[in-house]
Amino acid sequence: MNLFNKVTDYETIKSNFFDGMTLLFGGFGGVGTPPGLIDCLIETGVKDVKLVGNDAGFPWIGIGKFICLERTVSLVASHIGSNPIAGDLMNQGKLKVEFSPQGILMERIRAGGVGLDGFLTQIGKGTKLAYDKPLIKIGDTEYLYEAPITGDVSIVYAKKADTFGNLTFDKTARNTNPFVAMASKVTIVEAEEIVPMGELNPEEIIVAGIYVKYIVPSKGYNWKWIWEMPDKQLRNEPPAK
Amino acid sequence: MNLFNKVTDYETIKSNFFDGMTLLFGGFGGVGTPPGLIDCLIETGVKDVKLVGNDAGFPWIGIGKFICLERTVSLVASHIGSNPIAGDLMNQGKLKVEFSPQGILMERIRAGGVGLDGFLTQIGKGTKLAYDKPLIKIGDTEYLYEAPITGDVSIVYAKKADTFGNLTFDKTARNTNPFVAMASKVTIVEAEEIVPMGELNPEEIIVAGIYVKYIVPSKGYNWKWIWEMPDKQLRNEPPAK
Amino acid sequence: MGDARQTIAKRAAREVKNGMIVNLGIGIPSLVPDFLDVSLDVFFMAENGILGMGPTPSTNVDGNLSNAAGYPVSILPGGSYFDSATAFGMIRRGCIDLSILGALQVSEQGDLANWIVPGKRVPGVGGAMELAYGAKNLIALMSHCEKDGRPKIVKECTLPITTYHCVKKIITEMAVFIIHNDGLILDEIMPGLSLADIKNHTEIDFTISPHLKTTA
Amino acid sequence: MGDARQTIAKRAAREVKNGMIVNLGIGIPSLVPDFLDVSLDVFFMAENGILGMGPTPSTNVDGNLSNAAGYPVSILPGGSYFDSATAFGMIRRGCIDLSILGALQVSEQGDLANWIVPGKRVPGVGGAMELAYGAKNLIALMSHCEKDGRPKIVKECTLPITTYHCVKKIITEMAVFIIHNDGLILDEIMPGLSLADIKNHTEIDFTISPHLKTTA
Repeated sequence: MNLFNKVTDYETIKSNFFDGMTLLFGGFGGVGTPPGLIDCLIETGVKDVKLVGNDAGFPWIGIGKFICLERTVSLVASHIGSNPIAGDLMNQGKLKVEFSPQGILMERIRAGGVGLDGFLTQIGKGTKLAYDKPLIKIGDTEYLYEAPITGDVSIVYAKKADTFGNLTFDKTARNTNPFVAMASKVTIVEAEEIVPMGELNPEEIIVAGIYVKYIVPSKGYNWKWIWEMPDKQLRNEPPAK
Repeated sequence: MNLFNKVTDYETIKSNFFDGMTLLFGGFGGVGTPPGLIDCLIETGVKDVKLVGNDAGFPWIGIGKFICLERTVSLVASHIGSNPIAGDLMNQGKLKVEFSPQGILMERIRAGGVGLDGFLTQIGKGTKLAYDKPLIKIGDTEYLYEAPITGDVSIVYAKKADTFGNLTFDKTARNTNPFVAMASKVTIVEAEEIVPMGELNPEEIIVAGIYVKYIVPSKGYNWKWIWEMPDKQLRNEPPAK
Repeated sequence: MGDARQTIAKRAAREVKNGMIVNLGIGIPSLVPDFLDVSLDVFFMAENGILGMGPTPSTNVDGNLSNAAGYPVSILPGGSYFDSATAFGMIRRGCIDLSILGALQVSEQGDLANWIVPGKRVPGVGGAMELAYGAKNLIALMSHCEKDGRPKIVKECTLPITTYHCVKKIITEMAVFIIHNDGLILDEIMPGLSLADIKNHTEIDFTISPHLKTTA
Repeated sequence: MGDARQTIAKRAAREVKNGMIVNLGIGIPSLVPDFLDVSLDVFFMAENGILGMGPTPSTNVDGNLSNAAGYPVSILPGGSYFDSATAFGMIRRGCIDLSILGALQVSEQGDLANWIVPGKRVPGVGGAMELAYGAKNLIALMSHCEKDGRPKIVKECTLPITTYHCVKKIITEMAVFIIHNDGLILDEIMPGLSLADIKNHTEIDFTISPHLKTTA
């Protein structure tokens, strides 16, 4: 099925990134964030990006590398604690941050990805994180309405992809990737390994290729993990180039 | 981890079924409905059961075997077309049937299983299937509110279970089972094969054992599928004993 | 109606194009694969939880590998299994290029009625509402009239509605209609029939496509 | 505070019982495994998507096998991987027997504040709200007072609330308090401290458990 071959290269996918786009990124503390696609995103020079993802990464890991460049206008995330530069940008008014409870954020992205029009929960009710979310009364109880999230582009890190875009993931690098992969108009996958259709066991496919538009081969992580850093002092700063 | 051994036998699990219980059953047209647990349910003699599942099975397949015994007060399902006896009982006023769009029903069960308080959709709006579901206005659009579904007991069919209750499924027999497994106080799994903890690849586990209370070994399907029936005339009647 | 069903399915098969993700309903739509160009790369999905369904196997039939109607199928290379909630996520999200559904009535606005004949037939709605909501293109297949001659293409559906404004095209054993914002457009006439035949058997008004042709 | 953190974690470890499913927050809770009875059968889960976490591996460290803080872990037999949405489904559904979280303030009603110090520290809420909502039991660990002596066990939280009425027990380096409908109950005093010490360092009123004991 050649028609279903979605494998391409980094240069080709650059045109999918545009100023002002809403970008959903997979990953959790940088684990499972596609390193090659982050660099590709940085190279395009796009700005005014609206980001949605679990967290702000670290300054030299994951989406953090991009956030530090001050080309992001807003971020929806559950925390930014591991990226002090993101906190500084927020406090300086250069980055608008909407905090969402982590699991609620995952469900908002899932709702977008599966075509539901939002959901109700009591989580966050009465707290600052309720923002101006509508309160919906069902029976005698009031619930927060959580809106679905969709993006223009999703970037995803997979263990294996076949040429149709069927995906498997690697251990806890799965994390937010499966639903991020479903929630944008254009989903781009960076895969550690690309295999022909029919090579993946159909029972083990976590995301069906139906959601994937482009696949690029990964060169692996190109950052040091925080636990690889020799000096705790260094952990809040990018490692020497 | 002996503490995590949930394997038991059919006699022992019978006490979990009770008159008036809400029972969620896995399966889609009988495929993936646990045959041994259906027989076990029938043997207990429980009545006034409130059923929730994709469909009414066939008169001799899946949940259909139980429905034909007239010990069910209500059924939430997406269709009952394959079980004319269910249709007759409904028309006679002996069985209350709430029809739900199929995917919406799946999501209602999922919402119950993952602890969300319902969701909004436009699917079914303005149709008879809206029943008296609340209409919620967000912005300029009205949506139907779909409530979560939870049960007292869920019965599930798995390919493999380890003794902790981690589950894998077999091809399209997966269908509704994963979320049915999450949505009740007590989840009972009938597994084709029971293996020690550590035998299943942690990447391939579809339902984590955290949701499972009991596991019983399956003796396999004990009914003929409709496509195995020799005579089309027979298809609406149970096969000869 | 045997021949009519074949006629409808054969014409509907021509709507299936290379590279499409397709969902087929029960009834006449299930006959569509019999008429497909085998050179096409197409993935059929089913609501129970499979993408990439292949033909019914001749040997090693497996009760746990079936379509949404419970009949045995196979799986193609690149196919996958998933749960039914995920299947409907794909459907609502717009991943299905083409949904071909059987119908009881279709209105000139594209309203679809196909889930219940009150007091008579109670199949239930199944996944039709989601398919009608989410599929990029929805084609309804049905006989042109009831056995007693009553119309099934109607101004307003008298049967309970499955989904409003969803059908884009109607294929019957007599004709192909396109449903447009302005109403019904006759686009094709089946071989051997005349425009007068269609008019005689269609109760409501329709316009005639400038490209009106005889179905090949 | 080094010793205090150890004292708190050691006492918290005794809350972990055989057969439990446990979630540990970042900070002091992450030290709890160091003090666990190794004979216990316990499954630790993390929000990123793992159940059955084992200790940090000494060799073959894998960046793609980590806890919610991003640090390497291993997986025990019977463990599984899943996506983060599924992880939070487990949490909201009440599958977690025990959640041990760090805290900035806890009120006598069990209100938890642990996600932001406005203008100073902005970590963000992470999964704390869901854990507080869904876990069967929630224990808050924190130093008894701020470095400047200001109380952290308070009548009303002055920091933004994470979740109201969720904390069941507070463990500090000085004492263990149970939060009851009627207010705070002092249940244990750490070795070497007196009731007067606790009273001197606790601003709000509390009752004294009839079973008051010194922490073993």
